[in-house]
Formats: sequence, structure tokens, C-alpha cells
Amino acid sequence: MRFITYREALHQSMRSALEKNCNSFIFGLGVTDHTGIFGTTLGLEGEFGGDRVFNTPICEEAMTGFALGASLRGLYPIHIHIRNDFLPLAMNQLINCVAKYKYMYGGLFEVPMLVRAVIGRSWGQGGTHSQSLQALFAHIPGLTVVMPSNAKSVISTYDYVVNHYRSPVLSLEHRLLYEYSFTVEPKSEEIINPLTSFLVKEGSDVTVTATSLMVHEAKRAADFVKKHEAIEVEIIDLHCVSHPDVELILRSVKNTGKLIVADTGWAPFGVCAEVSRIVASADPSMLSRPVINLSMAPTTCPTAKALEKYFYPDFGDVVHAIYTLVFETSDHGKELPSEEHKASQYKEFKGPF
Amino acid sequence: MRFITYREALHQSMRSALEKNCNSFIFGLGVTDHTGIFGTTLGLEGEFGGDRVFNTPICEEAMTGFALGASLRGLYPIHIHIRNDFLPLAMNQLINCVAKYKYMYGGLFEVPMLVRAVIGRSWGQGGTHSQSLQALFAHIPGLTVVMPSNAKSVISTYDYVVNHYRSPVLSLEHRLLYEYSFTVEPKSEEIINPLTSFLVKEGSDVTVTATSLMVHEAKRAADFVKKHEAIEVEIIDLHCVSHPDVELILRSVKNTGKLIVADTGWAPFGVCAEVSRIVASADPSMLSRPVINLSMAPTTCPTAKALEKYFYPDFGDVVHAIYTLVFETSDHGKELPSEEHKASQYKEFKGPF
Amino acid sequence: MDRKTYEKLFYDALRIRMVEEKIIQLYPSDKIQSPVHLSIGQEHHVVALIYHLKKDDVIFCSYRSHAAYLAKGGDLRKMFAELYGKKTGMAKGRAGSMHLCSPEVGLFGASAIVGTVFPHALGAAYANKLKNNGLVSVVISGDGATEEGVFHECLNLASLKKLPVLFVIENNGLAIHALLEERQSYSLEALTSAYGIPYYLVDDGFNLELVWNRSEQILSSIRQLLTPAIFEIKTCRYYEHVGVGLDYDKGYRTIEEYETWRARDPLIVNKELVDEFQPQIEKEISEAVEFAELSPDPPKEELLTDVF
Amino acid sequence: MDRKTYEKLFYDALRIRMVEEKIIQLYPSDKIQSPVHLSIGQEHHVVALIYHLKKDDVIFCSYRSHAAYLAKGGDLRKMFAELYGKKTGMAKGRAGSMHLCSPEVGLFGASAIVGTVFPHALGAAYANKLKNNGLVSVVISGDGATEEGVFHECLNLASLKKLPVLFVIENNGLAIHALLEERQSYSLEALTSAYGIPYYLVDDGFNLELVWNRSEQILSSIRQLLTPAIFEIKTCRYYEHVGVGLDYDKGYRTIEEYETWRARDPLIVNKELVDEFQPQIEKEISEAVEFAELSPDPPKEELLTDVF
Ligand SMILES: Cc1ncc(C[n+]2csc(CCOP(=O)(O)OP(=O)(O)O)c2C)c(N)n1
Ligand SMILES: Cc1ncc(C[n+]2csc(CCOP(=O)(O)OP(=O)(O)O)c2C)c(N)n1
Ligand SMILES: [Mg+2]
Ligand SMILES: [Mg+2]
Repeated sequence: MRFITYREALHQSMRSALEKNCNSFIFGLGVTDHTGIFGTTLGLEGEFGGDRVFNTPICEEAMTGFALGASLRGLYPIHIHIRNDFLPLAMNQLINCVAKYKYMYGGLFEVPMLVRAVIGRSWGQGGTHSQSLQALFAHIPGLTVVMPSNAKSVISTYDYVVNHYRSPVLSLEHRLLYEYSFTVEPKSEEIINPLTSFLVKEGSDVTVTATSLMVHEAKRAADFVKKHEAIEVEIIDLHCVSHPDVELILRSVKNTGKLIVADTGWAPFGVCAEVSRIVASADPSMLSRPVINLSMAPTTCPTAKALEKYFYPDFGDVVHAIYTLVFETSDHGKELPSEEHKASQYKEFKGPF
Repeated sequence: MRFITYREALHQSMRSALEKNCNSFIFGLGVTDHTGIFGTTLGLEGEFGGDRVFNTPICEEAMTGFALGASLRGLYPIHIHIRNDFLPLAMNQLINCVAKYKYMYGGLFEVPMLVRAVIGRSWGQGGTHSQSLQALFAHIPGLTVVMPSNAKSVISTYDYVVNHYRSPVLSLEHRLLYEYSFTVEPKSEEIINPLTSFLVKEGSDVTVTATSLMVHEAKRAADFVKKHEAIEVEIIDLHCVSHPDVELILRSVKNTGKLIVADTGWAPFGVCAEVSRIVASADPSMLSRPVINLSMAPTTCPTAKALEKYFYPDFGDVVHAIYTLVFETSDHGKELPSEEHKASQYKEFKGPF
Repeated sequence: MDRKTYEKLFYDALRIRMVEEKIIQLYPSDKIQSPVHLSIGQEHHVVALIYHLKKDDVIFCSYRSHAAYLAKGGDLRKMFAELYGKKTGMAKGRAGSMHLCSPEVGLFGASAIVGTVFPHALGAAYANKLKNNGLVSVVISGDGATEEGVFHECLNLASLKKLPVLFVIENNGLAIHALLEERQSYSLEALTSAYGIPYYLVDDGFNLELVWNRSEQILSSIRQLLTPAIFEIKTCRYYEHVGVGLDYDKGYRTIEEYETWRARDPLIVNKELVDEFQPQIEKEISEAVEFAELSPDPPKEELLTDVF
Repeated sequence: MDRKTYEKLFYDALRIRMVEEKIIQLYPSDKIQSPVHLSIGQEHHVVALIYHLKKDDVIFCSYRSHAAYLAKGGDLRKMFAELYGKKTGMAKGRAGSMHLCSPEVGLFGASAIVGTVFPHALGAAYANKLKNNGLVSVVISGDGATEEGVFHECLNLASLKKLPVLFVIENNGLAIHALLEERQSYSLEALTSAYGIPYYLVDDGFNLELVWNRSEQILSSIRQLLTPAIFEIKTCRYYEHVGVGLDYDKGYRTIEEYETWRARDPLIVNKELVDEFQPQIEKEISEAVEFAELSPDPPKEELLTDVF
């Protein structure tokens, strides 16, 4: 067991991809500069050469189609976007081509590739550098969408998709996770498909299904409510939002009867909606209380810190939701985490990116 | 009361927009040709001139940004796409600009506009001419998304948005509806906001919330099950999928306890998911049975008729879903509509478009 | 060009023409339930160009790709089966007319979204270049597709990364019903030269020999220099944009133009060769159609395979 | 150019420079919690160009728009308040540094998505043209933005529809850390001339008089002919792409280049004028900063207003 940051896990995964899969190559805006996508591609051009690691002009649509063409011919493209907000410029290729290639051609072609895109957040990034667009992609059959919430997920998922998976994968990485440290166990030899959801923590009172950064907010909330009210929270990291582990979710909700969905994106037509769909179309009688959705506020992200703090759900919101379900009222009167406590994790983080 | 096809309603709405709102103008690929977007823009260039009705080069992103700029300066753009499948090319403008302009600039600007896009379907249109992408847009705060299911909805909605609404609206029109005839009452003078959902038919046994063409399939199913099993179906036309009438939906589900969501798109992260979210986060105990989702199969659309017929949900699927809920088993053993009966409405339709 | 080569090109072009005519004939039966964008009128340059491609050279096409599919060596029976939506179609009935492909002869896809395939050809060219396999990548697309922004992105990229790719622009002067003049303010020649990409033009796409010669020259230079080029070919779409009707009565183009092209269309003018080749081609086509007719539909289980 | 005009331009440029320097000074305090893309080094051409714009002429900018906002007449107090995320900011604290705007002086928006504003300027130009109001529409963007496909679409459209629009390309040779040579294979001059759009270049963006003269000429020709033009201006970004640090030690560009530019930067060279104007500008800036500091935050209720 050792400690490693999310950023280090990403860098290690990129290096290992180039090393293990000789058809892989990495490209995107800024992958070869001195900042190297927040450090995750640093040194790779030097080590593997400019044919396998290169910077591109600013043309997301063409580069995505380029990836498809290269993949068709046996290469394994890893295309990196420093913000997922730029993906709308590549949407035609992703939706109309990449997602459909295998099916539309009767399985004659496969277009394995990995698209990494960072979810920007906080510190006045504003409307177009703050979105979390997983729903737009997970809605499209043929796209596998993951949201690794920790270093282990990064390592296992990227290793699996680069070396063993034959479909296109979109991975959304959360900027605030980059500096988090995680424990990672030594890798097992067994190849386990990580394109599913994970049980993070067992608990019998409330189920929280969460994505990305919200997995951590859920963990902090679980610690808090356990300490203060001896409430046991079960946490499921949805991870592969396009292929959630439906059984795991249903088993948990059946047991707790109470469900919170904590997502980094918007609720309508988003992950919150999808998890509700899974439960409602399986057995809504599992739910003893209404589902609580924690998500970005239903608006564009404002830059002002004074508003931004209400825009994103945080660990205090998870605590409040847990109390609301357990005490069966939002007027539970229990103490919530202080502002300082809430902010403590992000202290180190300061923009600009 | 008079009869009018959906197509005629569209044409009338376009003409009326140009006549009543002198700032409006219509553009898009093919709006001035002899087919005139399936007849809905025919003759308008001649009547209103080439400045107000014009064809464009093939460049969806630029034309969408163009619309934004024109709107900012007081014009009312009506931008038409003969397939909604081309919108992914305009996604950056729609998501990152059009949707956000008003909010991001603190309300200093408004960008009212209407984007019309046709949902193609059936007759071997294949993967990229058959999608129904409402979820991608309804997920984004700031975009109002409507799916008019009949001539009256077209007329009232377009009149309202062109003359009284200050936000961007995306309307998805279903190709198979174009030749349907509808009754339309004489217009009332009152201005009623149609950006909501509509109660189509009352009934106490099952609720069907539906979009676009599926409203008709639901109506046919309701007739069928009433005739054969005296089942009373309540039908809600979701219409404005970004702003559904939540109260209307909840009231109905509370009454029937049984919910079917019948949508033209994919279920995951789609309209089916969103309606489940609405109910599950309000009061899941309303539901006496699991929600049934009727949607496109979770894959790209195949061209072969033999597969396409399983890909799209139809009126037989709605009947089956109703029986499943009412008889509390999918093994209900009841007779379903025959293939001929199912197809009878579409007989006239023959491609290519 | 020697007689034998000319006859081969003629035969291949005629075969495409007759396939298209067969489709026109079958269409009213509604057995082909799929939008078709006929290559009829645009066969000549395709056979002349593709003559110089190796089987493993890669091509990508637009939805108007019956000609390229057949010229590159795509299986005729599988094509008809595909149009019929049968399990024996080249893509098991999932692709239809707009997405013909045939990896075994280098056709890696087509797209019904205008302009979409340009970057695919670049990615393939990049792979070829890295593998140093001497293959070229060719994308065949209409004139209208050059209006999409991605075309600019691709020209820049092709030139920057020195990719062995050939952009073939089939200029039929039309995008659906819109004339080129109302859509384009740019000269393709000036545009591409701004990127330092060599531009070649054949003004008469019906001239088999001219296209054949020029194609040879262009392709061998791409193979040698491993850099991109663009090749514009003027041609004529005989039929309506999609479907099987003639539409000269619709007011947006003239029958005279059509007749001018027809007057020098080798497949019309050279009656002798047509008569000579027709029987054999007819036989092949009937067999292919019969194959399609007799083939089974894809079974319901295939609805959900190959998604991921 | 007469002395008075020169001094006005100088004053305006110096004011922008000093605002940027104030931001640099304030930044470590973390009171401005928003990414800033400083215009420092790129003020000269902006004031010289905007001098010739009427208040109602429309402009659109990239995220690097402090200079254009101020030159066009945007309120300095509202700008600082916006950077501070205050309710009194020009967009109530919702836009931040990357999306400055000021409709009352014709700045209709900016975008943090590269290339996005080009078509906005076309739409505005179309509205101006229809209204026959004699106004021009100007879009100011970086060199990197021309790589996006939408730029090609916009050049085509501007030329086709003869729109009174000026594309200003601020060529600082960089897109974040990438040099122009590794991104662009095209000559902007050749590219735009392929669309029949007149191209103008000023090689030294620090030359106030040259940019001023050229801008007058270009803008009056657009007003007269009601057709588009493109104006490329070479300039130098002094600071890092985003943020307030210098980054000549990062290995991707040289300090020599920076020093060459600085050696002929009027705002550095002409010490006398600087000394003359500084006190007044300083005063204005301190007041604006104080205004921002003292302004209230937007209240929670404003989170959900103006969405639809
Ligand atoms: C992105 C996109 N926009 C619009 C369309 C509708 N459309 C189909 S074909 C076509 C014209 C294309 O013209 P061209 O590239 O010249 O090809 P041609 O049909 O003449 O071979 C258009 C606009 C489309 N399929 N995709
Ligand atoms: C669509 C998109 N892709 C990538 C980015 C990341 N990005 C931000 S600024 C920038 C460079 C733009 O360079 P240029 O247009 O020359 O403007 P400059 O910063 O030099 O003024 C890039 C690539 C973005 N904001 N939007
Ligand atoms: Mg054409
Ligand atoms: Mg630059």
C-alpha cells in the first residue's frame, strides 16, 4: 500500500499506456508544454517521441475525427481536453461517428480510444469553464463514460481501457481531485472490468450514490453524521455513469429505503435523473422517502464566489440531505458542518489553473 | 373548428412570424428551395424578400452564432435544420453561448430565437438521421425545449415564442407528424404561455406521459385498451420537456399510481429518466407499480426495417405496458394490436424525405 | 492510356451506372427502404481515380458512395443485400445506402453528416505514416462539404503534419438544391494553396483518360512525398439529390446542362462498348439482386449486439 | 496624427496598462478570484483601433478583453467590481474577467471558448446592415482562434453576404504556450484573400500612429462599401497566458523577444508622458478599486434569476 495523488496516478497511467500499448499515442492542446495537462503528460514527449505525444492546433472537431480515423487503422488514440467544456465542439464526431461506428457498420469496425477531459470548478471559472457534461455523453449509446473519483480508479480504469477494451471511452476528471492523495494497493494480476460502480462504504441507514468529487463529499458527510448522530451511510461510487451497477444500487436502496444522488452536474436529464429512473423502473416501493438530488444549481455557473458557493453542492448539503431523510424532515434542527470545516479540503486550491 | 395538418400549421406559423414580428427572419439549409423544409417555408422568400428568408452555406456552428449576434442586435432569428441530427455541429454555440448569454451577463442581454429541427424516423434513415436529441438540450439551463405533438401546439407555441418570449427556444418537430390532420379551434385573444405540459385525456387507471409522436401512440393505445378492457388512461403531453408541468404529472400519478413514460428518444439520461426523477424526488409512494419506460432501444438506429421496427416504441408497446401495469404482470395474455393495425397510421409515409 | 485500360475503366463505370439504374428500377417496389444518393453521372472520375489505388489504400466517402464502393472492389451482392436491409448486407443491414463500407478493400466508412469524414482520412493517414506502410488515405466528398469548418481544420492539420492524404472534391455544383455560387465565396484553389497544399483540377470529370492520368500523377506524388494534395473534379449529378427521380423541372437547374453533359458521357456515346459489356453486367446484377431478395432479415437478437 | 490625438491614445493605453498592473498587484491577495488573461503589452493597437469606432459600433472579444473593454468606454469601477465578483459588477458578478461586456458602449460580449465570437459579430453585422444604421461590427480575437473551423465558416459567410464586419486578429504568436509555427500551416493573408476579403497587416502593433492610420482607412472603407475586412496586428503578450506572472523562464519563449518589444514600447520609452498622466490615472484606479472593495456581494437570491 502506498500514497499517490490523483495527478500522479494520471501521469503514471499515461506513461504506462505508452509503454504497454505500442499503438497508443497521446495528443491534445498543451500535452507537450511545460505544464503538461496539470502535470499528467510531463516528460512523455521526451521519453516516447513527438510521434506518440504531440500538441495540436485548436480544432476539437477535426482532432476527434482524426482520433477515429487513427483508431480504425489500429492505433489507440488518447485525446486530452483541459476542460470538458470544449467537448461541445467535438460533439458531432463523438455523437454521430465515434459512438456509432461499431454498431452502424455491423461490428466490422471498432474504434477504441480514450478521451480525457477535465471538469473545471470553482475560483471564478465562470459559465463555460465549470460544467460537468457527463449526461450529454452517457445518453448516447456507444459511448462509455467514466468519472474516476480516486487514484485507484484512474489506474485500473485507464489500464483496462487502453489495453483490453475495444470501445471509445470518455473520462471526466475532476480538477479538484488532482491534488488529493489516495492509497493504492499493489496491482493484482487479474484483469477486472472496472467499467461499473463500486461500493465505497457499507451502511444501513441511507444510500448515497455519487460521482467524482461528490464521492468525497459523501465520505466526509458519512463521517460527520456517524460521529454526530451514529448514522450509517452506504456510499456507492457510480464511476462508470453509462454502465452503473444496477444490482448494487438496487440492493443498497432496498436495504436502506433512502436514496441521495450526489452528482457534479445538473440534475434534470442528468445522473440524478438516471439513478431515479433505475430505481423507479425496478421497484419504487423500495423507497421509504423521496429521493434527494444534489447537483449543480439549475443555472449557468456564476463567477462571483458569493454565488458560486451556492451553485455547487458540498459536504454540508450531503449532511443536510442525510438528516432530512433519516429524521424525515428538512427541519431536523441538527447542526451542519461549519464553513471552515467545509472548505478545509480545498484550502490548498487556488487558481488560475 | 377546422382541420389542418401539422405541416400547414408550421407553414402558417412561419408566415405569421414574418408578418407579426417585423424583426423576425428565417434561414437554414434549404429554406428557399422548391421543397421548402417539407413545405413549411414555401413561398416565404417570394413574399417577404431574400433579406428575411434565406438559404445558407453548410456551416451549422457559424449560423447558430450568427443567430445569436443578430438576436443581440434586436432581430428575431428562426433557424431551421432539416434534421436534429445536425445540431451536434452547433452544440458549442447552443450550450456555451446561446443558453448562457442572459445569465452570464447578469441579464444585460437577451437572445430570443427559435431553432426548429426535425426528428427523422423510419424508412431506413439510419444511425445519423433518426435521433431524437431533446435530452441533450433540455439538460442545459437556459435552453427551452419544446416538442409540439399537434397543429394547435405548433401554432400556439410558435406564436408565443416569436412574439412574447425572450429566451432561446429549440423545437423538435417529428417528421411523421407532418401529414397528420388536427382540429384547431379559433385562436383566443388571451396570451397563454404554452411552455408547459398539457392534459390530453383524463383517466383514472394509468398515467402515460408522452412526447411528440408518442402522444399519438398513447392516444391510440388508450382507445384500444378502453375498447378491449375498459381501461381508462390519462395522457399528458409533456410538450415543453425542459419545463414540464410538474404538478400536473404528480396529480395524475397520485391518482392512478401507475406511470408510463413514452418518449421518442433514448431512456437513459433522457425524458424517461427526468420524469422518474420528478416523481421519485416528490413522492415515490405514489407509485403502486414500477414505472415503465418506452423509448428508442439503447443503441444506434439500424437501417434494416426488420430491426428498425423493434428500435422505435409503438402503440403496441404502449398497450402492452398498460396491460402490464393494470394486470400487474407482463404475462397478461391479452391480445395486442396487429401489425396491420399498428402500421395503419403510417401507411401514407414513404421516403426518401 | 491503352485500349485495355480504357475498357476496364469503361466496364467499371458502366457497371456502376447499371447498378444505379437497377436501383431506380427497383425503387418503386419499396423493397429498398432507405434513402439513396445515386452516383449516376459521377461514376467516371471515381473509377479512373480508384484505378490507381492499391487494395489496402484507405478511402472514406460521403453518403453518395455507391460508385466508390464498387470501384474499390466492394461486393455487389452484399451491397444489394445492405440496401434491402438484409442480414447478408455488408454491415448486416445496419448501415444502408448512406454508410457503405468494406474494410477488406480499404473502404473504411462513409457518413451521412456532411464533412464528417475529412478528419477520419487524416487519422488513417497518420496511422499509415507511423507504420510507414506506403499506403495513402483518400477522402471523396462533395463540394458542399468544404463549407463546413472542419474542412479548414483538416487542411491545416494535413499540411502541418504532412499527412499522405488526398482530398477529392466531387464538384457537381450542387448541395441538395443549392448552387455553388450561393454557398461559396472562396476559390478552392486559392484556399488550399493558402495552406501550401497542392491543388489539382479536372474540369471535365467525364473524361476518363484525363482523370486517370491526373490521378496517377497526384497519387504517385503523394506516395513519394508523403504530403497531402487536393483534387477537384467537376462533374454532373444526373438525378435528384436523394431518391431516383430526375428534377430538371424543379426550377433550380436546367435540362440543357444535363444534356450537355450527356452529350459527351462515354457511357452514352460509346454505344458499342455498352452493348458489348451489358449482358455480363446484367447477369451479375440480377444475381446480386436475387441474392438480396432471398437473403434473410437480421433476427431480432441483432438489435442490441455491437453497441459497445 | 496630431499631438492631441497621440496623447489621447497614449493616455488610454497607459490607463489600461496601469489597470493591468493594479490587477497584478492585487492578485496575490486572492480578492480577485477569477482567471485573468491580461492585455498587458497588447494595449496599443486596441486604443488606436477603437479610437475610430463610434459608441454604437458593435464589438465582440475573446477572454483577453480588458483593453478593449476600457478602450471602448467600459466603466472602470464596474470592471473592478466584476473582477471582485461583486453585485455592482457590470454583470452583477456573474461574468468575471473572461466575459466583459458593456452594451451601452457597444461591447456585446466576450467568450472564454476560443473562436466562438466570430459568428456573433456576423449576426450583429447582418442586423446593422438590415437596419441600414451605418454601424460596423468588429470582432477582436487571438491568432489561435483562426484555427477553429468556425473561422472558415465565418469568412465564407461574411464575404457571401457582404457583411460590414472587421475581423481583428491580435497575433501575439502564442496560443497559451504553443508557438504559431506549430499550429498553423496557412498564411492568413492568402487564406482571407481566397474569400475575396481584403487583408491588412500591421507588423508592429506598438506603433500607435501606424495602427491608428491603418484602422481609419480600413474602417472607413468598411463603412463605405459595407463589406468585410480582416486586420492582422502583430503584438506581444508580456505576461503568462492566464494569471499575473512572467514566464520567460519556462522555455517556450525568449526573454530577448520580450525585451525587443519593450525597447520600443511607447508606454515604457516615453517616460515624460507616463509621468504626466500617471497621477490622474492612479487616482481613478484607486477609486475604482475602493468601489469594488466596498461593494456588496450578490445576494443568494440572484443565483437563480435571469436563467430563462
Ligand atoms: C452537417 C450536415 N448538414 C446538413 C446536411 C444535409 N445535407 C445532406 S447532403 C447535403 C449537401 C451536400 O452537398 P455536397 O457536399 O456538394 O455533396 P453532393 O450531395 O453534391 O454529393 C446537405 C446539406 C447533412 N447531411 N449534414
Ligand atoms: C474551444 C477551446 N479550445 C481550447 C481552449 C483553451 N484555450 C484557452 S485560450 C487558448 C489559446 C488561444 O490563443 P489565441 O487565440 O492566440 O489568443 P491569445 O490567448 O493569444 O490572446 C486556448 C487553446 C478554449 N478556451 N476553447
Ligand atoms: Mg455537390
Ligand atoms: Mg495568440
